[in-house]
Amino acid sequence: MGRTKITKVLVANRGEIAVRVIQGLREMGIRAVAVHSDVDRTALHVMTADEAYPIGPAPAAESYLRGDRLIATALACGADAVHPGYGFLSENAAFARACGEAGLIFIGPRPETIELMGNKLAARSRMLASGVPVIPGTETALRDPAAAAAAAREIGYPVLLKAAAGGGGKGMRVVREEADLAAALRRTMGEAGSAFGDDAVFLERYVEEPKHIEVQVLGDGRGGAVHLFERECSVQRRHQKVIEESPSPSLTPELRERICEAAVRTAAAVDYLGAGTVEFILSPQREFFFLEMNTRLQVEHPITEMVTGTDLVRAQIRIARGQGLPYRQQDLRQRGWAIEFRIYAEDPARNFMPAIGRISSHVTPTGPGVRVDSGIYEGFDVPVHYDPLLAKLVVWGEDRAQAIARGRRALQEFTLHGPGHNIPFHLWALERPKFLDGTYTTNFIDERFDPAEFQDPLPDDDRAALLTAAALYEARRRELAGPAPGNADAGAGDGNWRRSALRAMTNHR
Amino acid sequence: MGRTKITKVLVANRGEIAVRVIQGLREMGIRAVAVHSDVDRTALHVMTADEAYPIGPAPAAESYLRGDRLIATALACGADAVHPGYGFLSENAAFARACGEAGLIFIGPRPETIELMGNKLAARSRMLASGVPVIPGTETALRDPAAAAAAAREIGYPVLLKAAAGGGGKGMRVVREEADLAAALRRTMGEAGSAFGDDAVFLERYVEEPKHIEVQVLGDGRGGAVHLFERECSVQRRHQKVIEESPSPSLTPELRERICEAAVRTAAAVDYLGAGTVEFILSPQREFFFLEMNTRLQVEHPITEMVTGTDLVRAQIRIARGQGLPYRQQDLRQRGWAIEFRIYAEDPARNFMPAIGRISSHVTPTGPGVRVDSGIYEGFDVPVHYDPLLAKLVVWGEDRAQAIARGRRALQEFTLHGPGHNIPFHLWALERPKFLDGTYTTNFIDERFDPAEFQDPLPDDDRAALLTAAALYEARRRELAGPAPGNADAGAGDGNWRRSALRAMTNHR
Amino acid sequence: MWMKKRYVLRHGGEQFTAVVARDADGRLAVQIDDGELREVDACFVQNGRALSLRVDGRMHLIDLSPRGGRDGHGALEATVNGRYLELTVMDELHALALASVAEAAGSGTVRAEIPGLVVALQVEAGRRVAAGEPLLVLEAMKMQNEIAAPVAGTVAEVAVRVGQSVNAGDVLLVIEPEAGG
Amino acid sequence: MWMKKRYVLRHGGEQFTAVVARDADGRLAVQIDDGELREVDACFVQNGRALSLRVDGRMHLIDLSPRGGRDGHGALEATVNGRYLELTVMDELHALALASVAEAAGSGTVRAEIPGLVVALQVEAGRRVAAGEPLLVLEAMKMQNEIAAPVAGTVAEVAVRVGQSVNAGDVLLVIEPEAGG
Repeated sequence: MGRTKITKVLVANRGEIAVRVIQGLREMGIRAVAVHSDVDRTALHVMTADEAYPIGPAPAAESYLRGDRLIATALACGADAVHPGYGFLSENAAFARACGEAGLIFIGPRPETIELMGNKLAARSRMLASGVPVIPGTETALRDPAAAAAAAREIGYPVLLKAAAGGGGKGMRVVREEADLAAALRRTMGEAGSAFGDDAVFLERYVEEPKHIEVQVLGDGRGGAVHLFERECSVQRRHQKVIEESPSPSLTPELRERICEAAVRTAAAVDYLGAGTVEFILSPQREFFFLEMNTRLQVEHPITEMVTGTDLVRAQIRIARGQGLPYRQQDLRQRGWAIEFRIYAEDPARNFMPAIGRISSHVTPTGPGVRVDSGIYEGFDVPVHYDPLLAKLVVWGEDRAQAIARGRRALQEFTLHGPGHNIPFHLWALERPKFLDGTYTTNFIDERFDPAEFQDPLPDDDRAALLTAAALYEARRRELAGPAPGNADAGAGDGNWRRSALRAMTNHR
Repeated sequence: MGRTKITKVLVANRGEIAVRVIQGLREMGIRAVAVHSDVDRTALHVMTADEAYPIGPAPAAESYLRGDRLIATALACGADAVHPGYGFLSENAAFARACGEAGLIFIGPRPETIELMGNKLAARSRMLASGVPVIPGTETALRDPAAAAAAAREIGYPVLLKAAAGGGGKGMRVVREEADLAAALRRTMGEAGSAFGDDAVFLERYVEEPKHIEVQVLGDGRGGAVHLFERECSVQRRHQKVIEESPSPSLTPELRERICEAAVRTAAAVDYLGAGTVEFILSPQREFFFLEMNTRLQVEHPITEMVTGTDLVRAQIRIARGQGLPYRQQDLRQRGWAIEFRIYAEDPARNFMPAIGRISSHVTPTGPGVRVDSGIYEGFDVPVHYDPLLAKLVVWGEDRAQAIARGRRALQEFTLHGPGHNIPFHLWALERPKFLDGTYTTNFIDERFDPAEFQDPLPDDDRAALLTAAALYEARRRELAGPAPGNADAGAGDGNWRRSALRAMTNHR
Repeated sequence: MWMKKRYVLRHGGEQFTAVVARDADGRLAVQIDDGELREVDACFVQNGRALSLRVDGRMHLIDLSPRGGRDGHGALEATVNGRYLELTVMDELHALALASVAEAAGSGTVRAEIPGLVVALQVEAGRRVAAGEPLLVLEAMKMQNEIAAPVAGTVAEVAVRVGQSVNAGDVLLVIEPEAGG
Repeated sequence: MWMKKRYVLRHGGEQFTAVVARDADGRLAVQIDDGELREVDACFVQNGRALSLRVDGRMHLIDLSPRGGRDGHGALEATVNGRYLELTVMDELHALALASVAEAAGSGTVRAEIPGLVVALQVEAGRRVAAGEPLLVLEAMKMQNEIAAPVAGTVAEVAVRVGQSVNAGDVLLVIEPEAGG
């Protein structure tokens, strides 16, 4: 494979990952081109890029999923490569192929690899053949309720329904008894169809109390591959990851070596090219099973970067240029501990209902061991049309205890007003014994999360401070606004409040 | 040394370092107590602390340098230790002693060590005796111009005038010929007297084209010591560091080993307790000379933390608790490259004149490898009374080239309006061949900095964008303000501008 | 001589009163419920968006913003020493006026909390529903959100159809609450 | 039909004019100096404190704030694609009015640029000074700053004494400029 020039890259994504990729490109002296839907004209990734072009209306299907427009835009502006980020078209083999046919480098694996891994069933067979342990499940796609019921009976309940084209935790559902199967199948197929354009689903054994362990790999496309150790992503809700950490508190050195070796074998088996993640389920008995391979950058890649001292976006670009693997396995080491907290626009007190709105206050944490990957800024309107991930807070510590303490400190320093968000959830999680001792499983939130407990009353002095502050805030607001014309309470005494002590309090000297 | 409980610490400092220490304390579950002068009631370190107490009027001599008030405050609030930060009383032996006598742990070395190292002449003799190379210079303090002239003649010009009680680059002056000596002596003594309360100065050989290399050490107080490798701090102005990096681009592995070994010998020779820094001058001939030992945390400690994966504030607390050294030498490794950019309130275009004012816009960089240690926030009034250091931008990269590229990217993402600042200087420095190839010396700014070159005209398209934006900004500002009563240009046509397209542009959807 | 003004605050299902007082010298004091009137050391910071409060030496940082959307009247978001929560504050007269309006409004009106797309309707007008029973599915941000009945009663009106986009605050359907439900 | 308004901008020692035009549909166009009138794709962001501008696909982010202190009239700070600089902008009438005032003012008035303490005076009234000659030393932020003569001339007035604190903008001394100096 010869070396290829990459001087301008179109980033076919939005939000924090587009910003992250653009930052990486700028650091490499590569021009970054953003694309945006009509509602994203003022999104952070657009403002951060060197160039930006509109690609259609708000719905993703008419913009970020329009491969034809993305390719036309890339060609028109003279880009020589496309970075797909995660989600959207990142695991769409047809798009990757179309890029190649248009003379654009698709920064990711070959289309055949995406196709293979995108087809969960084909991937299973290939892994079985390569000696990687896989979980018992259906070998073919399902659309028919009766066939599904038969398959589920054979595997044994509980079973997991998964969109064949899914990924990133989207399009999965646990079914515990046959009575629920048909409805679950219908809904999963519906979501799969609207999210991935393919409604095929399949079934597999559902491991109770599982842990989700994944391994970051890099492949040179010729059978050479290295791993960058594991991430544990067992804090999930609706199969969507919420908190990830690296290393995993669940692996012994021996188990780590075996699971990382299995990941390298997976990548090598398919001549993997670029960055990918091999996901495993770890059972309470410490069996691990291949779950799937994500053929793209993961949301949680920063924890690997912090622990191994690497840069995965740079590694992707270098590999895409044909420069081969940037790291040798023997040079890669884990140092310290990193945790990622995904900041979602969703309200944990209202069953994690998605939230939108203008970011009215945004103070991000600072200091040692703190990284913020963000797709928002003060004044930005969070749109309803896309993933509710606003930002990621990533902390690093010398050990797990320090990483947790630092996470708590940083979360407390984080002020985010406007849309509701899940920072309170993260602070809650960091007080749970199951999280603190590292024995949590993917059932953690479902089993442990109790909105009542979560809404512990404030300590008395915090409450007194809140009430005092709110009353002073309202007093000052009214004073600054002045008595409105015709306002009933704009009486004689009220005028005395204007330009008074409350105004003088501002940055009092 | 038995273990000592530390549950509440008074931080006898302000600004970014007080915030950094408070963050570290919070992460360790230790209550953090801030102190503040009257103008600092709304400073970030006060808002970040668990408790805060006033200690006097704005001038440091009446507040942050009032050891008696600091100790009384610590005792009154039940603190069991005092962290001095850097500057102020951090290298004041009398204060350290008074803390001990009041039953407070002073988080730093023993008073005798501070005294020894604070007296540059005594430190020289001790280092000579320990076999650490020192620079030729006077063995006694000087106050008399005639005696100074005689000493300078013996050493040979150029000579360096240094405040005996100085440190951190304060109170130093190069004198190149005898005619300038008397005036320089008078001014240096004046500054020394007002800054350190002691006007004694001494003279030493001035090494031309020197590099400033320093080594971070930790000592257990019983002769045990480790080093955390070097930092290069040769980008200085008026002997004040501006950019620091670790590792140093000037050291070979062999030289690194020798210089780090000399630093450990320095610390061991004085039974050093806690965190300290041994500063060396490196000549173009690769000779190195002991310069001084700073018996406290350095401004630039974060680059060491990022490269070695350590936490120096936590190490200080652990050692102060009597837990011994937290690291073994063989576990300490350098990984990647870190650079610190000090963000000063000073205007490089106006000969680095100090600047003050309210922070009107403050957007800090994000993403991989970026750390911001800050003492400011949007809306904060930077006071005139203290050091102009507002914040520190610290970047880490896999190698020096990436750290530099990342620094450039992060500096460009940094928006800071209000007081003038030196971010433009940093961007300028990152384009200089002398900086890029690592051959810069402490003369870098004096020799290379040309305000004219620095104010390169904007590229045409940037300038057109600026002018367009400024005109639109002014148009919108006038529109939002509305025609003022009696304003001459509030003519008939003007009203049409109100509530027009310009207003509609805001976060356009 | 203190000049006083009284505010009504609601947080966590409870209601409180706060009296803000100032004297001729501009000193401020606050009284919560029937506690004592205490002088406060409070500074607005961050351009008025946060308050730094000192009580007996202890520091509190409270970030405050008006809550967006239709419920913005007196509704605030706050981050209190790192903890995010919501509350409402209004002066006493205003609170009294609002209370009478609230009494008149029915609690069976189901509104969209966020903009989204109606992808399924599970009830029709005239149907009796139990509290918590699913009414419809709203797709927003690629998630399907089941909207449940807030009260038991009879569906009086279905205001949307499948495939319809709705905005935050739009009425989805109305339930006539059951007597004693 | 475009409605137009003209602005005068100063940056880096040069002066420019910008015409901002809008049509009945609210479209905006800008003309710099004698360039062509071009429609712009511009959005205010960050609560109006920055402008995101697109020109031929290229993105520009320009943060703008009014510059503080006494020179705030029309003076802006800007960060243009990461580069920090200063400029002034005002509408044309205003710029004309200011220009006539500026002509009347002498250039020999030396003011304190920041608050500080006068620690040394090196000249007295009546003394002739060369441009660049040190006049006095102002201590601020623990640094001693030498203030030099902006023009050659004769010291007409020394307005401060050693030990005096001064505020930004205070007159320190006045130099009667030399003819042709």
